[in-house]
Amino acid sequence: MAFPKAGRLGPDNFPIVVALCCIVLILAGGSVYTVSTNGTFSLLSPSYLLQQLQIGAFLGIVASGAMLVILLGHIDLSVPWTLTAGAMMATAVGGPLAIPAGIATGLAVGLVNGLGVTLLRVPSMIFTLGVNAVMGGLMVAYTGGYAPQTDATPLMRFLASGRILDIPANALLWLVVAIAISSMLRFTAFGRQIYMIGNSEAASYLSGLRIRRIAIATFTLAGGLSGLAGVLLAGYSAKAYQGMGEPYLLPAIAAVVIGGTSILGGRGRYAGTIVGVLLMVLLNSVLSIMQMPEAGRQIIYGVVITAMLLIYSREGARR
Amino acid sequence: VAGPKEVSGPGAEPACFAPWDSSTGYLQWPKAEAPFKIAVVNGFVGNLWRIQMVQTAKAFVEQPDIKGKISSFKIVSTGNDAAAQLGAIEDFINQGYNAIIVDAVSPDGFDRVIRLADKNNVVIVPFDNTLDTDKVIQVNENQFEMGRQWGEFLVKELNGKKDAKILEVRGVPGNSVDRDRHEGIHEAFKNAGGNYQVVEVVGNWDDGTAQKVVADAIAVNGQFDAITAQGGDTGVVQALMAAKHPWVPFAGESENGFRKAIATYSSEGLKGLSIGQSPGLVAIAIKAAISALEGYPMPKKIAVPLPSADYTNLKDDVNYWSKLPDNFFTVNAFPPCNVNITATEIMSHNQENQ
Amino acid sequence: MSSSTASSPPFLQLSNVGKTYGGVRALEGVDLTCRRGSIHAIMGENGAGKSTLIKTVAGVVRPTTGEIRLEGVPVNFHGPAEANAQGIVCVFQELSLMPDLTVADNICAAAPPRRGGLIDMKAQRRIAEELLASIGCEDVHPLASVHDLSLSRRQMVEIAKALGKKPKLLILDEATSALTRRDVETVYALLERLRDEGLCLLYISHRQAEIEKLADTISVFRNGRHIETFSKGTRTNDEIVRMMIGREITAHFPPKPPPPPASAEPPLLSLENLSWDRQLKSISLDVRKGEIVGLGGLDGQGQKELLLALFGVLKGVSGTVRINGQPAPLHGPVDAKERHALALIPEDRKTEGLMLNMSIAENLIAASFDKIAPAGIVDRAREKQAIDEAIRRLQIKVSDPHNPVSTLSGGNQQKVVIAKWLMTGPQVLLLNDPTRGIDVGTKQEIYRLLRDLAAEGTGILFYSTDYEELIGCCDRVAVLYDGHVVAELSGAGLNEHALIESALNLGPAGAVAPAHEEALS
Amino acid sequence: MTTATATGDIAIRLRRHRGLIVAVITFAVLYGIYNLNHPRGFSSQVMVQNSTEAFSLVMLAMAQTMPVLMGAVDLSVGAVMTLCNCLASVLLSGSPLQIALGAVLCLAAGTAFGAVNGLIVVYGRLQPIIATLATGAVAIGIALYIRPTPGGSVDDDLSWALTNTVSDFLETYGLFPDGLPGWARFVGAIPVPLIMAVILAFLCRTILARTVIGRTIYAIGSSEGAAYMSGLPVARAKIAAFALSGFFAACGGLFFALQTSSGNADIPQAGAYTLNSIAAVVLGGTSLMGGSGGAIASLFGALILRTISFSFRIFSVDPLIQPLVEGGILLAIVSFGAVHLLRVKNTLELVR
Ligand SMILES: Nc1ncnc2c1ncn2[C@@H]1O[C@H](COP(=O)(O)OP(=O)(O)OP(=O)(O)O)[C@@H](O)[C@H]1O
Ligand SMILES: Nc1ncnc2c1ncn2[C@@H]1O[C@H](COP(=O)(O)OP(=O)(O)OP(=O)(O)O)[C@@H](O)[C@H]1O
Ligand SMILES: [Mg+2]
Ligand SMILES: [Mg+2]
Repeated sequence: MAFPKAGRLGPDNFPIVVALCCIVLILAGGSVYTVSTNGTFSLLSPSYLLQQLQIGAFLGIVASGAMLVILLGHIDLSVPWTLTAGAMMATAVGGPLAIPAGIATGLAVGLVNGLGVTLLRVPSMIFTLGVNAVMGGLMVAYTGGYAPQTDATPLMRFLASGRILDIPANALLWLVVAIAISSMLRFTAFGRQIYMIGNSEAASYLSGLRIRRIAIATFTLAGGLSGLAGVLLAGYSAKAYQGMGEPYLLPAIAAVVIGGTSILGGRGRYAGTIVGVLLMVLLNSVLSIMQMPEAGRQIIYGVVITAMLLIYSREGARR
Repeated sequence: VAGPKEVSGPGAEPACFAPWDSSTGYLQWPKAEAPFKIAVVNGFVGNLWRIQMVQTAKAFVEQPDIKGKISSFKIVSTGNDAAAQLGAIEDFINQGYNAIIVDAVSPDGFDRVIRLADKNNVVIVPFDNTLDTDKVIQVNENQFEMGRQWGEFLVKELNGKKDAKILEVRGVPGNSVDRDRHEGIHEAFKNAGGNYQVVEVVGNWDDGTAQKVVADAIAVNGQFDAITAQGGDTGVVQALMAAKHPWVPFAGESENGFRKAIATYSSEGLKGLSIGQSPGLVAIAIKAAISALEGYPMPKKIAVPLPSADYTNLKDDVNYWSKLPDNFFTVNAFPPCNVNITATEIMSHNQENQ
Repeated sequence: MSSSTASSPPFLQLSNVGKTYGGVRALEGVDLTCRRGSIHAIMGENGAGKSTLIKTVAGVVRPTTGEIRLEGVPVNFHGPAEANAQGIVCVFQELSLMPDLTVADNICAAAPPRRGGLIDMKAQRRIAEELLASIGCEDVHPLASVHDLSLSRRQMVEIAKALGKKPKLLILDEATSALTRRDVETVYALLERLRDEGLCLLYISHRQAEIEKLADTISVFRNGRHIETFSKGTRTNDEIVRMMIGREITAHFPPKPPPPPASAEPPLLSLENLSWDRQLKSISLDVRKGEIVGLGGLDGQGQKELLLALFGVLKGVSGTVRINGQPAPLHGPVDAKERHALALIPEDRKTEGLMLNMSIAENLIAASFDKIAPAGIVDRAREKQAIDEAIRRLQIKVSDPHNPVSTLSGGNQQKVVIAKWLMTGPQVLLLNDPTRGIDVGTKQEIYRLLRDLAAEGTGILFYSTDYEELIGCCDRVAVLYDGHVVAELSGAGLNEHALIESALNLGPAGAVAPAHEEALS
Repeated sequence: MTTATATGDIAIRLRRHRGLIVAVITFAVLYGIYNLNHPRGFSSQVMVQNSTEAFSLVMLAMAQTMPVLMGAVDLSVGAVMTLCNCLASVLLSGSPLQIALGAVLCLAAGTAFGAVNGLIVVYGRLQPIIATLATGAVAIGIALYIRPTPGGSVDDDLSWALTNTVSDFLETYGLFPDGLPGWARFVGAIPVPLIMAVILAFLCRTILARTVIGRTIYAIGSSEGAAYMSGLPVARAKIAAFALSGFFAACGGLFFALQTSSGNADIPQAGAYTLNSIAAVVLGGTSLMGGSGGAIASLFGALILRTISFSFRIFSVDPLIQPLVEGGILLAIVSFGAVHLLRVKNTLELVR
C-alpha cells in the first residue's frame, strides 16, 4: 500500500525509523572517535551538520530522480554522464542561461531514456547504460574538439555553496525539490499513477492510464534532476569536469532503497529517501574523518546496507 | 634471438632521455626500417588529462620532423579493463606495429605482451602510469621526487614550525603513483626532523571528492598549518574558501585553476608550489620509441624533469592562463626534447579544427 | 458421513484444521474425511476457504491448528514437493505452469527422466506425448512453449502434468473453469476412470452441473467452516445453495426485458467487417443501448481478441467500428475509455485487472483519475466518496479499503475490477468471462448488476464459457467459430442445443471454415 | 505424431532459439569484418589474442546468465572476479600441487561468496539487485585487504601455457619431448582459452538445460510461484544459481590472474566488468525478465561486445570519437531488438 494512514508505524514508515536509528549510531560512533582523538564533539556541532546537509543536497537531488524512476519499476544508470553533461553544458553556455541550459540537457537525456524504454521497450537497465556510454562519448568528443569553458557562473556558485540565514542554499533548494516531489507523489494523478505503473504495467495499461506518457515524463524529470544536480555540483566545485557524476550513481540507488523504496517499484515514501541520503552522506563523511582505509570503507558500506535491508525484510515477513 | 639487448650507456639525446638515476640500465633494439607504425594504447579516457594527452599525441605526430618517420599512427582507449588493454597491445603486435606507447591500467601484468613484443622486435614504451618491470623503456616524471619536493617546500614555508598540523589529500588508493608521492612527502617530513601531525584524507584525484573530504577534515580538525594535495587541488581551494580557512602554504598539482588561485591569493598567504604530471609525457614517449627503433641505446627509465612553478615565479600566459578554464593542465611542453606543443596550442589547434 | 469402510483408516483425514492470515480466519476447525475410489466435491461461495483447504493439504500453506492424516499417519508437509512425494497432487486454481518452458519441460518439471544424471530429453518427450494423448490432447506439441497455448490448452497441460506425478490423491481446484465443452467430456471420462482405479479425487468447481455429474460425495464450506458432507442426490440444489450462502436464492437469473422495438436510432456499438491477424474474420455485430449481447463458442475462437480489438489493444485491425453511428477508430485503452466511454473487464484479473500489492482503494480509482483529479490534483474528498460508493454499490466485502487487494477472495477481487470500471460511467461494457471462478451468490449479484446497467442504457458485450449464463443473461448471443460469427441466437432460438451446435459449427449454415483444430492461438 | 512433426520440430526450435540465432549472426558478421581487415586475419595468433582477451568477459557473462535467467541481476560478479583475481595472485605459485590447490581455493572462494549471496537472497528475502550491490562492496573490500596495491606473482609457465595455443601448452610442459603426435599437430593451432571457454560454456549450458537445478532456474524466471507449486526446489536452485554465478566469476578472476600475472583490486574495473556482463547477456538475446535465453547465447553476447572494441584497432576512428561510437553501437544493437515490436500485434504483450 502506498499511502498508509498517518499515525501508525506502517510498513513504509518502518525503514525510515530504522534508518534514523542508524544515523544516530553513526554520529555516536563518529563522536567517540573525535572525542578520543581531538577531544571535541565536532560531529554534533551545527556547522558540521549543516555542512553535511550541503554535501547531502547534491545526492538528495540525484536520489529524488532515481527514486521516481525506481518507483516506476525501472532504473536509471545514465546518472553519471547526464549529471556531468548538465554541468558541462551549463558552464559552456554561461551567463544567465547557464542554469536553464544545464537542466535542459538533463531533461533531454531523460527524454531519450524515456523514449527508448517506452517506445523501443529496451529494458531500462540496459538502455540507460547505453545512453550513459553515449553521453560519456559525447562529452569526451566535445571536450577534445571544442575546449569548452568550464567555469561556473556566480549564480551557480551561490546556489551551490552560498548560505541563506546560515542555511546552505542548496539544502533549501533540495527542500523545495523534496516538497514538490513528495506532494506530487501524494496528491497528483501523475504521482499516483507512477505507483500504479510500478505495481502492474499491464493493469495500468488496461485501466486506460497513459503509461507511455507517464514513463517518459518520469524519466525526463529524473534526467532534469540529474542536470540540476550537475549544475549545482559545478557551482560547488566552481567548474565542470568529466568525472564529476561517477560518485553519485550507486549511492543514490542505495539511499533510495535504504529509505524503504522497493527496488521493484510501486512502493516507497519520499521521506525515506531523505533519510537514506543523510545516512549515506554521514556514513561516508564519518569514515573519511576516521581515515578508514578503502578496504574497510567498502566492507562497512556493504555490511551496513545489507544489514539494514535484512532488518526491513524481517519486519516485512513478520507482518 | 629477437628482442632488445642490455647495453651500457650513454644513450641517445641524454638531455631529453635522461636516465632515472645512475643505476639505470640501457636497452638497444636492432635498427628498424623507417617509416614506423606506432600505436598509443590508452586506458581510461573520461578526464581532461587523458583528453589533453590524446590531443598532444595527435599534434605531436603531425610535426614535420616526426611526420616523415611514421607511416601509420593509431590511438585506442580501452577503458578500465586490463584485459582489453593487454589485448589491444597484442593485437597491434600481431598487426605488425613497430612501437606501442602505453598508459597502463595496472602496473603489473604485462609479462606476456612484453614477451611477445620481444619476439617480434616491437618496442613498448609505458608512460605516466608505468610498469613494475625493467624489461622495457619507460617514460615518467619521478613521482617520489615530486612528493619530496612538495614536502620540502612545505617544511620551508612553515618556517621551522615543527609541530605543524598538515593536511595530506591522497589520490586513488592502491595506485603506485599515490604510493610514491605519499612516500616522497613523508621522506621530506622525516628528513626535516619535525613532529608533524599529518591528517590524511582520500581525494581520489577528483575535485569533487577532494572538496568534500577537505571540508569534513576542516570541520572536525579545525585549522591546518599547511596542505598538500596530489590532485583535485582546485577542489581543495574551494573547500578552503567555503570554510573561510585562512590561506596557508599549499603544495599541489598543476591544474590551471590551482595556479590561478596561487597567483591571486599568494599575497594573502596561499604560498603555493605547483608541480604536475604533464600530458606532454606522451610526446616524449613517442620520441623515445622512435629513437629506440632507430637503433639507439635507450635508458630503461627516462626521467622527465619535473615542471615546477611556485608563487614566486608564476606568470600569466607563460606558466598559467588566467583566461582559460581551471581544468587545464598547464605544463605540456618540454623544450630539451624539442616537444614544444604548449597547452594553449592544443586548444587553438582544436578551435581551428572546428 | 456416508463413509462405510470402517475397517481401514480413511485415505485423508483432517481434524480441527484451521488457518489464519494475519487477522483473517480463512479456515476454522475443519474436520473432513476422504475415501479412495471417490470423487469428493468441495463447494462454497467465494472466500469460503476452499482454496485454502486445498493448499493446506497440498503442503503450500501450513495449517495454524489441527492435524492432517494420510492413511492414518499424521503428515506435516514443508512445501508442495513433499506432498507430491506422498502422492498428493494438486491442480491449482492459479495455474502452475511455467510459460517460457516447453510443454514437455512443464509436464516433467519436478521429476524428469534422467540418464547418467542428466535429463533425458527423448524420454521426457515420450512421456509428455503419452500423457497428452491419454487426455486427448494430441494437438499440443510437446516442444511448444506454454505461453503460445490458449488457456484451455494450458489447463489440459496442467492436468497432464498432474497425472504424470502418479497421484494417489488428485485435487482439482477449479481446474476446468476454462475448458472447452469437448475437453470437459474427456476430463470427466478420465476422472471417472481414475476413480475406478481407486484414486481419491477432490474436486472444486462453481459449476453445479459438473458436480452433479461427477461427484459422489459433496462437502459444503461457508466462511471457513465445514458445514456438511453428504452423498450426491441426498440434497436438492436449492438446499445446497442455501447451505453455501446461508440464505434462500429465488431465481437464478434476473428477468429479461422484452426486446426493444426496432428504432431508427443507430446502434450504440456497431462493428462492420472487423478483421485482425488470423483470428478475427470479418465480424459484423451490433449492440444496442440497453442490450446484453453474449459472445459464445468454444474457447479460443476469437472472442477474447474481439474484446481486445474493441478496446484498442490490438494493432492492425481492419473494418469499421461505429459508436452511436460515428466512426470510432481504435487507438488504445486511453482513447477507448476517455473518448468512447468503453470499459473492459479483462480475462485475468490478477495480472490484467488489478495491481495486487496496492490497496483496494487505489485499485478502485485507477481508471477514474479524470473524475477525482480533474486538474491533475487528487481531490481527497471526491476520492473517498467514490471509493465508498463503489464498495457499497457492489457490496465488496472489505474490512478496510486500505488493505492490499490481494487479501480479498477471488470473487471480491473481481468485484473490485468491475467497480473500478463502473466508476468511469461507461456506455459500453466489454466483459471477458467475468464470472470465471465465482460463486453462485456473487454470480447472481453480477447478473443483476449487468441487467440494471443495461436498463440504464449501457450496452454490454459479454463473453462467457458458461452456456447457462449466456442463455440466462443475454438478450442475444453471437457464436464465434474460428474468428467468424457463425450464428446469432436470440429469443427462443437461444438454447443450449443451438449454442452447442453452432459452437461446433454444425449448424445449418454449414462449415464456414475448414475444421480447424484449436491448438496454438 | 511421428512423421508429421519433423518440420514442426525444426520450426518450433528455431522459434525458441531466435535470440541465439540473431546473436550468432551478428557476431559472425562483426568478427568476419574484423578478420578480413586485419593484416593477419583468420590466423592462430589473432585467435589467441582475441580469445585471451575475451575469456574473462565470457566467464562473467556465464556468471550473469544464471541470475538473469531467474529474472534477477547479480551486481557483484565484477567484484567477485576481482576478489578471486587478488586471491589467485597470492595463491597461484609454487609447486604444481600448490598451484592446483590455490586454483581450487580460488574457485571455492568465489563459489562460496556466490552461495552467500544466494543465502541472503533466499533466507534474507532481499532483492538480488540490491543485495549483490552491497555484497559486491564487501568483496571489493576484501580484495583490497588482500592486495592493497597491484602486484603478486603467478606461475609463469602456467600463465603462458593457458594463454596460448595447444601446441604452446604442450611445449611449455614438454609433454611430447619427441615431437608432437598427429592429433596434437592437428589441434595445435587452437587457442587454449578458446577451448576452455567452450568447455565451460557447455558446462554452463548443460547445467541449465539438463539438470533439475538448471530447469528450476528457468522455471523461476518464467514464473516463480508456478515453479514452487510444481514442487521444484526453488530455494535450492536460487542458492545454486548464485553459487554458480560466483563459480564462473571466479573462473574469470582466475584467468585474469593468469593473463596479467598479478592481482589488482581495481574498483572501476570491477564495475566495468559487472556492467559489461549484463550487456553481454542482453546482446545474446537473453531476456532480463528471465525464463528464456541461455549460456551459449551469452557466450556470443560477450564475443559481440569484445568484437566491437576490436574494430577500433583496425579502422581509423578519431580516438576521442571512439567512446561515442562504442556507446552508439551498443545502444543501436540493443535497440535493434525493437524490430520485433513491429511484429507484435497485441500491445498487451508489450506491457507484461
Ligand atoms: N494470502 C492471504 N492473505 C490474507 N488472506 C487470505 C490469503 N489467502 C486467502 N485469504 C483469505 O482467506 C479466505 C479464504 O480464501 P480462499 O482463497 O480459500 O477462498 P475460496 O473459497 O477458494 O474462494 P474462491 O472461490 O473465490 O477461490 C478469504 O477471505 C481470503 O480473503
Ligand atoms: N530429442 C528430443 N526429444 C524430445 N524433446 C527434446 C529433444 N531435444 C530437445 N527437446 C526439448 O526441446 C527443448 C529444447 O532443447 P534442446 O536441448 O534441443 O535445445 P537447446 O539448444 O538445449 O536449448 P537452450 O539453448 O535453451 O538450452 C528442450 O527443453 C526439450 O524439452
Ligand atoms: Mg479458490
Ligand atoms: Mg535446452
